[in-house]
Amino acid sequence: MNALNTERIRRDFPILARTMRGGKRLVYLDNAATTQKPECVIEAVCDYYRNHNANVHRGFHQLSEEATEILESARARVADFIGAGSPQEVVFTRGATESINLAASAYGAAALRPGDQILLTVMEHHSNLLPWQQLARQTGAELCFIPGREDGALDMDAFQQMLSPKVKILAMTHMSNVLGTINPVRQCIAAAHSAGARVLIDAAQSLPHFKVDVADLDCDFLAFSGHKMLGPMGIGVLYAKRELLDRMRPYQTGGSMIHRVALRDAVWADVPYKFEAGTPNVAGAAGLKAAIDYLEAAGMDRIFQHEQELVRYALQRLDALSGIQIVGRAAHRGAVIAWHMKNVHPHDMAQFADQEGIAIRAGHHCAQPLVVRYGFAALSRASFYLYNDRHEVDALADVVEKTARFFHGL
Amino acid sequence: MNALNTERIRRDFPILARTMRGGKRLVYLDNAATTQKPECVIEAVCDYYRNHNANVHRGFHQLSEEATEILESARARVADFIGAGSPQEVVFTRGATESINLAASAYGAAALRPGDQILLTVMEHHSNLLPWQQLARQTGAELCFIPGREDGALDMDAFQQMLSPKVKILAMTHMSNVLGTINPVRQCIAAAHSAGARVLIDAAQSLPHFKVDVADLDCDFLAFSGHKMLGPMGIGVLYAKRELLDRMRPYQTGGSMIHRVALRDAVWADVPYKFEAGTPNVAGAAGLKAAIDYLEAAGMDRIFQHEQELVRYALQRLDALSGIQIVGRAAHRGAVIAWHMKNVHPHDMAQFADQEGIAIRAGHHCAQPLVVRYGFAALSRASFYLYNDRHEVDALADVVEKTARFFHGL
Amino acid sequence: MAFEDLYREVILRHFKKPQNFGPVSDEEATVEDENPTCGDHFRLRVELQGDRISSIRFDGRGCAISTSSCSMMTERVLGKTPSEARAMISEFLGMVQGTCDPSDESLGDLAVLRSVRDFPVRVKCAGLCWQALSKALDKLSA
Amino acid sequence: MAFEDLYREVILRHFKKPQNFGPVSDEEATVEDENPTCGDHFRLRVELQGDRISSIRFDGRGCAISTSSCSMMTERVLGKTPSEARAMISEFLGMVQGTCDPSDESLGDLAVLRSVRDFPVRVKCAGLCWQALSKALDKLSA
Ligand SMILES: Cc1ncc(COP(=O)(O)O)c(C=O)c1O
Ligand SMILES: Cc1ncc(COP(=O)(O)O)c(C=O)c1O
Repeated sequence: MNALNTERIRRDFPILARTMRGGKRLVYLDNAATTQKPECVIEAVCDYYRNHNANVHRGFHQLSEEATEILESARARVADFIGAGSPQEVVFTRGATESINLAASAYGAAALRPGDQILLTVMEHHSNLLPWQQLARQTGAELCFIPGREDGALDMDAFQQMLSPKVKILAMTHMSNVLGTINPVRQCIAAAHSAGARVLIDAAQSLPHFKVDVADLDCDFLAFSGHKMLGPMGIGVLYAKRELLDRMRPYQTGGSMIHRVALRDAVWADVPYKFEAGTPNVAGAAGLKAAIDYLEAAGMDRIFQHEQELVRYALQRLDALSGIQIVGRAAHRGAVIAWHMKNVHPHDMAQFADQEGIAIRAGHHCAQPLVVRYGFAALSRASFYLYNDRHEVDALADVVEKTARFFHGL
Repeated sequence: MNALNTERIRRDFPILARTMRGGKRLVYLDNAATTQKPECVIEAVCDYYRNHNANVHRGFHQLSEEATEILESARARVADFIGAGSPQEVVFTRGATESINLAASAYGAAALRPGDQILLTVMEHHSNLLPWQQLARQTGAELCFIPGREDGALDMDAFQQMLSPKVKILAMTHMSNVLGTINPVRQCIAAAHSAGARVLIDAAQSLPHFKVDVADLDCDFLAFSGHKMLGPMGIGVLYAKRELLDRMRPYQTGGSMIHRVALRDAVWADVPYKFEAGTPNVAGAAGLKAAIDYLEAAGMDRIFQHEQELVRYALQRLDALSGIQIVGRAAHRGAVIAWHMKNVHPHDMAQFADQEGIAIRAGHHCAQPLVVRYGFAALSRASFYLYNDRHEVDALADVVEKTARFFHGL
Repeated sequence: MAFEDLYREVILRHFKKPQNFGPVSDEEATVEDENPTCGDHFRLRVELQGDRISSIRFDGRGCAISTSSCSMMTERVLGKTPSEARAMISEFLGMVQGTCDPSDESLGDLAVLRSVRDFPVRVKCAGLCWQALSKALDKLSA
Repeated sequence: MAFEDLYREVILRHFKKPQNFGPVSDEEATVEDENPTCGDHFRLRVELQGDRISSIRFDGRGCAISTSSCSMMTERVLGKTPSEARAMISEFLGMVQGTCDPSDESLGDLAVLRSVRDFPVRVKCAGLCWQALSKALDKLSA
């Protein structure tokens, strides 16, 4: 497998040519928050609005036909990309957060009884935590949390212990957006299934970075966001097994998701439309399709390989700095690194980085319980993608060192 | 007030230059479904992705600052455009459908007791009907429907009769997407308030076409979609009075809408963020702001005037055809016309129009109970906007006549 | 031109004067179905005698495409066995969806609906009654 | 350069060695507040004697900006009346939000935080303790 040509890839992303405050070149290392967009994705959105824009379905005119074809071919492309059995298993949402809310509400509410358990991990993003807190409150189910080990890996022994017929839902992240840990979801899913539980995988941080195949994983639900995988904002996906979708009640209601409506009742449309109330974001779907095309052309395996090399190099550079503590040391990990530098608050770290044109993130990263679990209120985080290179890792390490010197020297 | 320069306006919309099947010029008369986008809106979306894209809030780097500024200035622009007291009363959603679902769920669920009444009209879009059906089922409240008169106006006498202290919510469309009727919402709101009810106005079809001011109307909630007012897909708004938003529970939960999170509970953020879980559609907000700028530059009063002239002319041309029945004859109306032509099914009507490059819609227009109420299963519909002109009305009338002749001559 | 094909004389004739068309009450209906894109509504009444479709009648009207498709269908399947009818259903649906290309001989008049495949939204119109027939046969054989 | 202003010596001195800083238990705290963007957490204990702030102490640490702002604030409001302190709060918040421009004399050391206004996200950091003080005064006067 030949390596990714990062130099050529960078040219596809207009924003990477931007000059930041003080004339600095942009070094974008906030990819876990959102990724930049290649020109082909921006162009797909524009082309949709310039040439094909219309409301989908029910329209007999040519533009409506074209818009419908764009939406449905994007759905088929997503299905193919994630290995779904059929496009009907792909529900378009606004993003991972909405996907998880949909699953928790439309599946969870009917599936849980008081005393049942919902199993999560301590490393969940708020978006895969709060909807289950709400659901637990609503149904009387109990929340249980698979603990993390000191190195940031999941405690699989504890997980095995926690499985029981009481567990009805396991909802877990495929990859932590703070620790970088890639969880052994395949194994977890199999174990949860044996215990009789359904499994939702939060793939917001995994699917953009390596091949994820729902048939191989055998997960029941999978949630992710377009904007974290080179796609536009405002589009995301909930994958679910057909048999579950068929059984689930609708989530939001309104136009497009019905078969027949009377004043006092209605018959729902078939899946996936039953879950897509209102005018869909066709431009977003067009952009997501272009993003998938781009990712596959680059090669998911090559992207993962590239990021593995970057993260190894970044860890090596950062580890060489005194006073630094990397939070998250799991062996199987993606290209997200969180750290704490002695005597330097992450806000100040991010501000110093920004001064050099380097975009990193500071705070609890929407995973407050996790950050607290590892003994902090806030951490600094750098996260990489296919367009990042070793020079950028160097720039990061340099600014971390410079900032540390500044504050240590006080 | 000088008239709209339609010719110049048309040049701002790239899609209007498109050639359709058979070499025909596009005549886009499906504006009630979705509107076309001027270049400045497309450009605002592109510019966001090419130059400023980042995740908002919590970000200390320059791109994140810029993206936050773009999102929040769009919010302020919307607040200003609709006359809201503060940007905090503007909640970004995916569209009108989600806005109404949000209000029904986050406000309605706590406000209703068994036996309470929810008042709607017979002319609601499914998106302002089904969420209330769901809510009624969930709370034991009763749905009541203000009837329509033969001419398509609301039966205001019946409305007055229906008001009682039992009515807790009035949810009604400002303008019918089928009949074109513009409802006297100001009067209805005042009457409903006197009876102690809260009022949601579905402004999806009104706000794009004439000035709507929430302070003047004194509505409690107002819902609309960006894509029906020249803006991008995947962005919409729920306006609500601050005191209501403060009291309401969140709708979706996840990242961005919290103040503090622990494993088993959470403290919500202030409004409007409490209602905006997950990564927002910043590009969509940027586009919506550009759309508002464009609309205000054209002049909402001028737009309304222009559409009034078009619809008068269109009614005059269509009325001259034999066998036609216009459904919706209210005196106060917008530029939406639905009709039935004797012996011609609306599907065939739309297909014949499409053959001439004319985009109209056929079906129940997501208002099935309304269409049934007026005695039909399906209707044809043409809907106009600021870029339409009299030539297009002529083209429409010609194809309606031609189609009628074709089927009558059989 | 596909459009002209769509409104060829034979289609229009069936639209204007549908065959085997007449009131089917709620009780008589073997199935009812509707096109959710527009609310068009069909009732179909099918009877078997021995292993043949001995009577078929429909009620409700749609557009030229759905009405003529139904009219032609009733003519075509009358007197056929359920399994022959099923073969016709999949042949017809395959033709309008563009997934197969049956010969004109095997289709008879119905071949005129081939051009529907160029108009994705109309595929539903043309296929509606065939799907209803399929459900009716399921019901009768249950 | 705004950035250099942001990390001027006086700020760093207060960050390194905050004034009126020391443990405040849950029971002692007049208010606690936190910065939801990062989870930074402050506890503030304020006491009045007569109509003067006779004692003020804070606990919890944030970034250089929030810590130094709090440290300077405690120095500044000690011995002042609640209404004097309130005037300072609105003056300071106005300055960092860029809505007013108080003179350097009236601000003293705090004037160094003026450049925060060029960094929107840091406005929250700088203002956190002042908002907490405002709540504390409300509480004490209630
Ligand atoms: C692991 C994880 N899950 C869920 C989300 C939520 O995604 P979004 O904000 O796009 O809905 C994120 C990103 O913010 C994430 O990192
Ligand atoms: C009156 C009315 N309300 C609500 C909607 C729903 O809007 P959206 O599909 O953008 O959510 C529409 C348009 O489809 C409408 O015409």
